[in-house]
Amino acid sequence: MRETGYKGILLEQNKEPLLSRGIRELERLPVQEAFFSEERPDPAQLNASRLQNIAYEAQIIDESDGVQLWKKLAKASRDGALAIVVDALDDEPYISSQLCIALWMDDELEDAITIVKDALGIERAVVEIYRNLTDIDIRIPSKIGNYRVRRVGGTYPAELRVRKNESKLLIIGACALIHLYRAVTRCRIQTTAFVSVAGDCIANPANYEIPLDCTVAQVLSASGLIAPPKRIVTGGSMTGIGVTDPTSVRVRPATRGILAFAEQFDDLGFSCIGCGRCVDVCPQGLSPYFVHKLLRAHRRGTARRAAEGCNCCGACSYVCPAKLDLSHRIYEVAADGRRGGEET
Amino acid sequence: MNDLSAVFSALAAGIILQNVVLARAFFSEDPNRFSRTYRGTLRLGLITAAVAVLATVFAVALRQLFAQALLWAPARWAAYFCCVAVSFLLLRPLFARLLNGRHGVSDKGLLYAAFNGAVYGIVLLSMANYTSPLLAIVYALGCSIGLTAAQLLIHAGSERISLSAVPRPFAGLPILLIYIGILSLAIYGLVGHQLPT
Amino acid sequence: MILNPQSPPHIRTRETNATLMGDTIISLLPLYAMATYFYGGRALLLGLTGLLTALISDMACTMIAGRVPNLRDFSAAVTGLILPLLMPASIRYSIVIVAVIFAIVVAKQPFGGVGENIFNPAAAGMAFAIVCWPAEVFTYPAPFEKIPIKLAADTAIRTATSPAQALALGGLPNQTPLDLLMGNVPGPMGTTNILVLLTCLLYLTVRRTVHGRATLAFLAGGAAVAVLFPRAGGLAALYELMSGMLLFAAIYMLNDPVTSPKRSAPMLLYSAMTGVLSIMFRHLGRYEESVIFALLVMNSTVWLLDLWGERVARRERRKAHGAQTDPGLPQETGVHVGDPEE
Amino acid sequence: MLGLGLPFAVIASTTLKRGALMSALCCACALVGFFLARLLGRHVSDTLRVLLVSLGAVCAVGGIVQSGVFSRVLIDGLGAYVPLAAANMILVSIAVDRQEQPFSAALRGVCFSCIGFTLAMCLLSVIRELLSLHTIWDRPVQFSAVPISGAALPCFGFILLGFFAAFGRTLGRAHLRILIRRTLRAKREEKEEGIG
Repeated sequence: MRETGYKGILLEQNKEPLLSRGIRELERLPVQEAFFSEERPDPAQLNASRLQNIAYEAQIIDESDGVQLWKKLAKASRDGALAIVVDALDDEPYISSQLCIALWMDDELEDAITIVKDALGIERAVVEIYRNLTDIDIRIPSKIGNYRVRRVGGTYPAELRVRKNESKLLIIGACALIHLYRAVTRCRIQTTAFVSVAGDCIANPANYEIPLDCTVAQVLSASGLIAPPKRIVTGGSMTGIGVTDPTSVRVRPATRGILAFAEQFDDLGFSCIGCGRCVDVCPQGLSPYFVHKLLRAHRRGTARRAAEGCNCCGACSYVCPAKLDLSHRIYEVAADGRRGGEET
Repeated sequence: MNDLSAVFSALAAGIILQNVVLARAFFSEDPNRFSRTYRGTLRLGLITAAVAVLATVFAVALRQLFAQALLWAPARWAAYFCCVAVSFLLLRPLFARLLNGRHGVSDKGLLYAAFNGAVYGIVLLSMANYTSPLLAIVYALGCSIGLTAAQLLIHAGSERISLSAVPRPFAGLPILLIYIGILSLAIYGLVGHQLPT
Repeated sequence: MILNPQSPPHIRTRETNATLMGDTIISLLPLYAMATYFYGGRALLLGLTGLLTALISDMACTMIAGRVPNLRDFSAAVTGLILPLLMPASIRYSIVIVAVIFAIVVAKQPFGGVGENIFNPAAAGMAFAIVCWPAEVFTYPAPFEKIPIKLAADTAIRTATSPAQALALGGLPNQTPLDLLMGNVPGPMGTTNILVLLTCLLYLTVRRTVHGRATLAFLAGGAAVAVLFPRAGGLAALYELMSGMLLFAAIYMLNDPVTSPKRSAPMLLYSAMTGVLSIMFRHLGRYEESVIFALLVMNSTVWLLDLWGERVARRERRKAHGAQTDPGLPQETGVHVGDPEE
Repeated sequence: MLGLGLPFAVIASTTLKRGALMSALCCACALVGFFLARLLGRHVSDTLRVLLVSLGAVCAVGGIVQSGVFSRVLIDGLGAYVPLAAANMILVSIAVDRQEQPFSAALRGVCFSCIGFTLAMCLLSVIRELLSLHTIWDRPVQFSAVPISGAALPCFGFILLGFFAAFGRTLGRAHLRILIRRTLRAKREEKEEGIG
């Protein structure tokens, strides 16, 4: 019997109200356009270095991993990437800005892929979209223009499972591609981010194009609140960062979502009963139960070894019936172990 | 066939009954102090077994030789004890080479583990329960195997206990006693024999 | 507006410990209904006794330990409800009370309370009751015998031989397998209704409170022994599996989340071994029922099984993505939790 | 509360009589072993000393049994546990581990260990006898509850001993806390006086 098979969890996606409309702008937060140059390049004449230059000038940052796009392009042309993978996975609930682009801005996305493909001389390109059983009613096209859409099914987290050898792939987020398209066709600098604004406090949940550097509080009030939020999150619902002061946190190029929930997690005073669900779901085949026990007994050394390989997907905390804060602590220990490993 | 089954039943009785039921397995307040790894515990168990079996062999020989002697009855306990001591001294160099310093087993730990009441008890019981020399030795072997198994279980238990939030008055020895108590209750119920006292 | 800091994930399942335990309690209710149907109101009263004793003693122990009792924690209630179901309906109340107190005060709380106990509390309490009062615990009233609420010294209760007793005596039970399926046989008051038990198992499996495969492995292990060494011809194996508290224990006590291994392979091994031991010592042991003791013995090996599971998983993990792991650590040290270097 | 973890004594002491006998034997062995260890002094190696001390204790037990101080029936009832009371590591460690101390202090230590052990054993065996047989020192006692026959089993002895040890520890800690508080208060008063 395999103990480390890929497991993960099936999550309710909650993407529906966001995906039924396209990307919109908030009236109270108008988009200010800015341009880095007057002369527009001819998309057909681009080569790799010119494209990198444009990406650099337009200050585009890839939202899927927070890396500057020109660096990724440079690396791909240096390594001779075999294929372009357009990241429109959106495997976390609520977050759907990439998917929304793939569904509603498919012409621009297609042109953007063509531009990158021609400029870098890469043969193949594929768009990856995640879907699972809970949102069957979302219609995902089998092709975007000429490019194949690869549907990734199964459980959360999907990203790990589909990316086996990253070194020969050029993975670009869908939002970054749109920004690149705008930069190439209109010399526009990235001044916005595509953000999913959702949660049960939001009056109009949708994917918005939001100017960079506005605060989370501005975004929330502009999109309308129906209840005072108890928890605000920037980023994904599974891996995002909890916001303590919404007036000081600003929208960044890599911000994927702003979520506001009315419900507060109470400490129910439960202790671990060893149900083993965290072990059942861990995609890395770890035993969060074991690590938790070790950590509580202050055996950090052994815990470090037992936690190696944690990627902080949050699945264990999600399923835990005792509502323990597992993933955070385990990731901390695992990161600690990695640092220790590098030093020796 | 009958002899064979007698041998096996002696072995089984030795393994199960005399050890965990009587919790012969823990002979000091802290089994953990002898060895802190499973491999070390296993090795110590094997050493104990070797000493016990060898001592039983000596004891059987002594009994065969002197059973008719006048002073045998009062002196037999001391004689059996000498058997244990002699076999321990004989086997000691071997053990010292086998695990000296490794697995966290100290010289004193070796002494306490391989030469103790448990081994002496095995010899005494196999002498008391079986008149046939072969059966007595097989019984001692069974006892030693059971002892090793029990030591492993208790090591596992104490490790598991050390990872859980035991209330402070119970931490350490008391909770281990309760653990052993419930374990011996379970094995007693499983086997369900009348206890020899 | 300043909010409390939260660490990810920001969504959680609705299920809590209370849901898990609540599911178990819900699935125990039909068993009480059947017991009441067969033996009258005394069955319910016994259950109530167990429940109250468990709650009170658990709360008292928690308070003595200096913690605040958690009212959402139903685990003591589960223990208190399971124990009376394992006993005959004619049992004295004092035995139930002593067994429950033993379960909570000895087997659960000294180890640290909820989630820390090594032995299943209900099994420990039952084991204690069996060892102390084997005659009372193994004397079963005949079904549909209406037992008075308060037992007087001269109350005569029609007793009958349970299938497990018949098997222990070397014969076949004089009930048909259909009787056993319907629960129309003498026995512990909650454990005879095989059909109801199977329905409860289905419910709990669907709610993912128990692993159905563990129960199946248990039954497979037991069946293997029963078929290989039948005590009495033909249908004996079937009777073995359907008699006594075997199935009940396989559902409610084997799957106790606290005291069972966490990974699937150790879990299956644990279940199968418990099955083998419980049938084997029905043959060899003194008591007609040994599943309780087999379970307790196997409970003590759970930590070893868990360590073994971790070791296997770790090896597989390293094989799967060898590049990510750091080479500085020897493989062997992963297992020994009590390493001196700590 | 030293020497609580003595499995043989726990198993054997199911009634008060047996408990008393076991503790008497153990105490005698500990004293004999102690004097023997003192006598041997530094002349022999550690291992040999342990062996010789145990052997001496076994001989002592044999002598006591032969001398007929205790009733034959009781001794036979205890069976193999009688010599085991002499040859176990706890008694040996009580006897041997006080080599460094001066003689009188060491003797006092050994005596206190013996008294503590005897008390614990007697308490344990009284409770077990009362619960299992409803008797104390073989005399029946009126006791309304049901007899718990399991109390005579070794497992119950261990569990009871575990609770004893926990209780003893709690008492000890409470005592310590009171001592500390008293000392602190005394110090504070001293300081205040000094200031005044």
